[in-house]
Amino acid sequence: MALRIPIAISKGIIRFLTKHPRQVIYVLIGVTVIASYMVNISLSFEPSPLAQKVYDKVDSLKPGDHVLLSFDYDPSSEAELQPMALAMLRHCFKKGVIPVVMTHWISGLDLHKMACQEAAADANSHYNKKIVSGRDYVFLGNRPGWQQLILQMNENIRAAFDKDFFDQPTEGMKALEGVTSLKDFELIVNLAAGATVEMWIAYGSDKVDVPFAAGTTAVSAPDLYPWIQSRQLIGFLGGLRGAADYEVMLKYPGRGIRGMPAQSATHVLIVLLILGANVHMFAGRFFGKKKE
Amino acid sequence: MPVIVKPLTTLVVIALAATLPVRPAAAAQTNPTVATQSATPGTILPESIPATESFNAIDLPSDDGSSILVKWAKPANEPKGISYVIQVARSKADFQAGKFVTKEVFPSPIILGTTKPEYFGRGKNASQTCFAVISPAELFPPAKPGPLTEARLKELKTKKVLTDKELGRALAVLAEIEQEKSQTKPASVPATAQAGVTKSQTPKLTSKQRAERKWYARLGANIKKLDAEALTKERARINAEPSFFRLGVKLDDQTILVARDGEPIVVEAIAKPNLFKWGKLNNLTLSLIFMSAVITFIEIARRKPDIFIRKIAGLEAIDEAIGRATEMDRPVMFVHGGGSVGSMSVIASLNILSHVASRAAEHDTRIRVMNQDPLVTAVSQEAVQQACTEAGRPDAFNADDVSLVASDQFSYVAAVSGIMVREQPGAIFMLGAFGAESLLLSETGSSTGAIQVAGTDSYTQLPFFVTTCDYTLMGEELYAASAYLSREPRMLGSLRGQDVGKAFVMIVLLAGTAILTVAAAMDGPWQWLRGLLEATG
Amino acid sequence: MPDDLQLQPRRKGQAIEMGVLALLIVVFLAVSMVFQKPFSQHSFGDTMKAVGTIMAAGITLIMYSFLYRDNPLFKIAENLYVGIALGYSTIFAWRQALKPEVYQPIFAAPTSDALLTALMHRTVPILLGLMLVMRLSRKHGWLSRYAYAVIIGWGAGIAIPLITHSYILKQLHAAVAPLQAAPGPQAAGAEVLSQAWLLHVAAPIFGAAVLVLGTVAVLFYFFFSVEHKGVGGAVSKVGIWFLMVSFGASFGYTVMGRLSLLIGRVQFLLDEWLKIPSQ
Amino acid sequence: MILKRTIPLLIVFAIGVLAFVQEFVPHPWSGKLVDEISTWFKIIGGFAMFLGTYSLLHMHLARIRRKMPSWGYSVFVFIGAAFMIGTGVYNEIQSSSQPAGPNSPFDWFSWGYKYIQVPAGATIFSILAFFMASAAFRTFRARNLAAGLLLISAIIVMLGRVPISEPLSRWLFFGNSQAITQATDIIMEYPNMVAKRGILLGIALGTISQSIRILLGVERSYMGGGD
Repeated sequence: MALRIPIAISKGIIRFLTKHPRQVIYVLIGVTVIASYMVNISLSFEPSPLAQKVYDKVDSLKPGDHVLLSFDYDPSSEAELQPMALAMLRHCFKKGVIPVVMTHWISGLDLHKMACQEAAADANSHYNKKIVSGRDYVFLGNRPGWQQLILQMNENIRAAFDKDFFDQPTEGMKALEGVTSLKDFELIVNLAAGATVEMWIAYGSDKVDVPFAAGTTAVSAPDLYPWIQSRQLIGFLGGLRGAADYEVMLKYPGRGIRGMPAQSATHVLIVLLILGANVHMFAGRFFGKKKE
Repeated sequence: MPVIVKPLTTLVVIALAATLPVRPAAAAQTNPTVATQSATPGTILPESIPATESFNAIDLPSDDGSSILVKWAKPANEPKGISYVIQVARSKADFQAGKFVTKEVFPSPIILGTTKPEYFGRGKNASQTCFAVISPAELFPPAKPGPLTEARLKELKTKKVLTDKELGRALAVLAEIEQEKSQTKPASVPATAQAGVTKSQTPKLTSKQRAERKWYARLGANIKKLDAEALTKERARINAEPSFFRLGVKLDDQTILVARDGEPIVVEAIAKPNLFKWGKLNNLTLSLIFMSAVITFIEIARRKPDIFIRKIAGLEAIDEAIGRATEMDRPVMFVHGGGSVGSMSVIASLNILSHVASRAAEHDTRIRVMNQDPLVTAVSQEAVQQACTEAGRPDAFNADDVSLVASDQFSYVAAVSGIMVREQPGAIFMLGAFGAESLLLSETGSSTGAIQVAGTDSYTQLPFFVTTCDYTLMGEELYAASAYLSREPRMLGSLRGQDVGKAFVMIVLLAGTAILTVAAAMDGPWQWLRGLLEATG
Repeated sequence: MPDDLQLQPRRKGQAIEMGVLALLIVVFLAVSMVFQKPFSQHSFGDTMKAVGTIMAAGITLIMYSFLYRDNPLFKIAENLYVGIALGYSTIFAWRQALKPEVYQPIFAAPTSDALLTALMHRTVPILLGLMLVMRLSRKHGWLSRYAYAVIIGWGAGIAIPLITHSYILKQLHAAVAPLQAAPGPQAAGAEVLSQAWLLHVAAPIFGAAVLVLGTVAVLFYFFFSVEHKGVGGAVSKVGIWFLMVSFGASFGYTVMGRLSLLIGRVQFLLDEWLKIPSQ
Repeated sequence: MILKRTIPLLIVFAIGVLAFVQEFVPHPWSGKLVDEISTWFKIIGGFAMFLGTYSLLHMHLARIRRKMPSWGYSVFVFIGAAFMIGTGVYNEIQSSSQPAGPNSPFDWFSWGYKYIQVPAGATIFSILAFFMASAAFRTFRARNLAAGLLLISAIIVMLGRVPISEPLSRWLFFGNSQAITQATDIIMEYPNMVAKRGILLGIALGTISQSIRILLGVERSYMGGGD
């Protein structure tokens, strides 16, 4: 029977994995990631409709429009959110839209600065646009206050941030011309590793009626769906897949697309591990105890 | 004339008995009489001119006093290409002198009353009214102060913003910059953008000169801030003055003004800051209801602690786990989550700890408690000691069994896992707030074969507890279990108060959907009903 | 945690471990020298970039030694990380908070008029800030309560209307609608439902009904004033099913997130440390 | 006693009611009040950060002084903190004296962050991927109907959200490449949305209940700082 061989092989693998210490599975997952990353088979995939809505909104903006990007993440979520930050900044520079970048997470400030500077350099080489801080983008950095900082930005953004991260006064800054408060932004985007999306909705976008999109780590993506259905969130990018979707739409490959083969391989492995163990358990229970 | 009662101006918001969420504006009568207008035989027909009586301007309600609401009845028909023209002037005389600003408004659904329920309500007549929101300060903007020049600096001194010394210093720096600009090619790059990096071609500045330049830049920023504040005050002043409006209908180049017996009507209005956002009436009502529910039940719980709370299945699982551990003669292990003594989840897990400790003492089983916060350790030791003495076995308490194992996430996990593997507990309780380490703890726990009962309000970790533990107290069940045990009025009262809130939400969901479905099926005013929940402003 | 964990390994085991560790360190340094060539860079910046990359790779591999067992190297790296993060946030506590809000408005005020307005607005909060720091002293700890009173009082007061606005009213407004005109989902359009379940007309209404009844069932599960027996038991069971499917979704997404972090580190090791030019 | 307990509680109540009422008042004064209080939050927040840093360093210092278990490792906390604070202060002095230019000295502060904090921070949570893989095989069992439902929906979502879902579903579902993705979308926008909305409403009511308890002084534990 052709089926008996694969069943025997899988039973052998399961018994091998059960007997040996867990380090065997660690090696297995490590090898899977390294191998699938180096093989780099290019998989074509459709961007998810919710990521498409974020891209379309940014694409619909005119040069000179302002977008607030709040990068609320730190090194612990760098792998998922830094590619998203780069993709969105590149899209803004390509469209001539002015991104105003800030954060509530002090522990990620240098990461956000690097994202701005790297995207500015890429815009120079890729779209040959000279991007200058203070003229084409503003990096405001951080001020304490969390919700209260957002409430102050609803009234007067220059009172909230009198200086940008490079100690340049925001009064009279060219990039902020025509902007007095959060109400004057066309779009607010929050890249969040924690629970800052709900904070931005309740204290920011719901109060000033500005369209709001989010990019989150995969862990908190499922919590966003009630806000999507109530249209308080126009769309969101979920985890590394969200970054890959955006890079596909922007036609600017980056770490998102680059990680997709490894993401696929590891997901299949985890699913097989779960199924294998559970089928083994049920089979053992179903065929009675004679095997033990 | 449509009369809108001015909102009450009492500063303190009194609890509003009226449950009617939105004050529907009195209907603007669409009077049928045609405006007596010596209509030239042009293409604008009389019935496409709004009724004279319906043209009106009032202070925009629920705003900060910066805009005026101009409204008029939608004429019988609106031929293609027609548009409304609103002429705004600072005084009646300005109209004759031709000193007025015109704002053109094109007919479209967004200018109909239905888009602003907080001003026009949601009745049938809202769709018959057109409106435009005009802010006088936008049409007559105050003059913007120019860049810093010598004249402006002197003027600032006279206004006491600068002292003599500061004026002298500023003029010196200004002279330097002027002189420098004339030296470099006049067609040189304008003032270098404020990039952090100054271009290398500016001449070498001495450190003193550089300090002066920095001071001058700070002075410039400060003056710009003062200018911005002055502009806002000026706009508020302009908005507070009366404005005069005329309404006309425009087709191609022909404009006909709404008039009464030959004389175009002029309507006057003053914008005033209002004291209550009527759109938020439903928000206020709901907030007051929920708050009073919580407070009243806390008071009730103080007097009558045996308020009914349903049996929490998790508590049986806890007792069963302790029983099994006693049979297998293996210790019971209690693993605290993160958070300080004040946090809800720690209070809840401490209450449950005293229950677990007393059960363990009754069954004469050793209990090992793990903490990662010094204060929580101290409180846990008290709880276990008290439980032992109450169970009549004061000697069973051993202080080393309730210890601070480690203080940061990963060393805590490593230490607890080590102890789990060494002491092979019969039952493991993981209660409180957990982060990513929850998976490591429950995985090692299940490898020791112990019964595991977990409870956390960190929703992101619940999936891992559910698949690895035998029983999981989910989210608020953790608080309910601790309230069930401790009968502490604060927890009991807020639990019951929140239940009132949940009951309200459930009723609104079920009854609301049913009523709206029926109303929509019968083509009734379901938008108006649904508007009760509209969150505006 | 590895179950064959020996916190105090026997004498012989320790010797083997030390040997393997030494070997690994030598291999690591050799590979780093070959691929990064830190000393043959022309500018100091590039040299430090190469040294930095080697150090980053070293820290990454040391962190993964936790998979074998909790060992001294891991503890050193973890505590070093805690210290670096602590120093980093201290510097920015000054650069992004106290410097622009306390030092510059007062000590670097360009004019005396500006200094006056700054003092008028900022004296009271600075006093409250100093009172907050008094929490460290046992005797005067109570002074810090005034600062907490302002912060937590205002935060609690403003939270109530805003949460009622965004969490309750807006969510209920979206959830409560006539079944035939309910705002549909964004991605899984109603046509998906009808295609999958061939209920062409009923699909949208059926979907809207599922949304309302499901929300009520989940809320009822967390309802503690009524015994979950009979009808109540059935409703809370339906609530559990919805909760479990949603926890499954969160489980799947969390697995995806953790794996992306691992992929991110492998990306760093392969692309930046070993500079393997993948096709 | 009044100074220590009653007055702070009165302040909490007064400021809380002020914050609540100003939310319903469109008058420009309420905008000014928010602006003013926000400056207070920024200044007090700045001091609070220093307080946090000091207490963490103090804890590690106590651990060293009292030779508690694994005290040796706390020394590295001070080494790391000293390096970053030292380079940070050097940068501050440097940048205030002359503007950052091409010939400005090497920025050790950003170097320390980029090559020590970022790799350590990014790696420490990626360890969980390994534990997830081992738990997937050793622990995640469909013990009961609930856990079974959880695992089935987890498997569908995991397969639906990666590019391999299209070829896989074409192979499994006779050529319909979007089957798994659509199943994932249905799971996310129906049962998942419903449960998360229920939890979200519960959290909202919990926050309102906690807020009113704080305002009326029923909840005082955050005050701390002695009796």
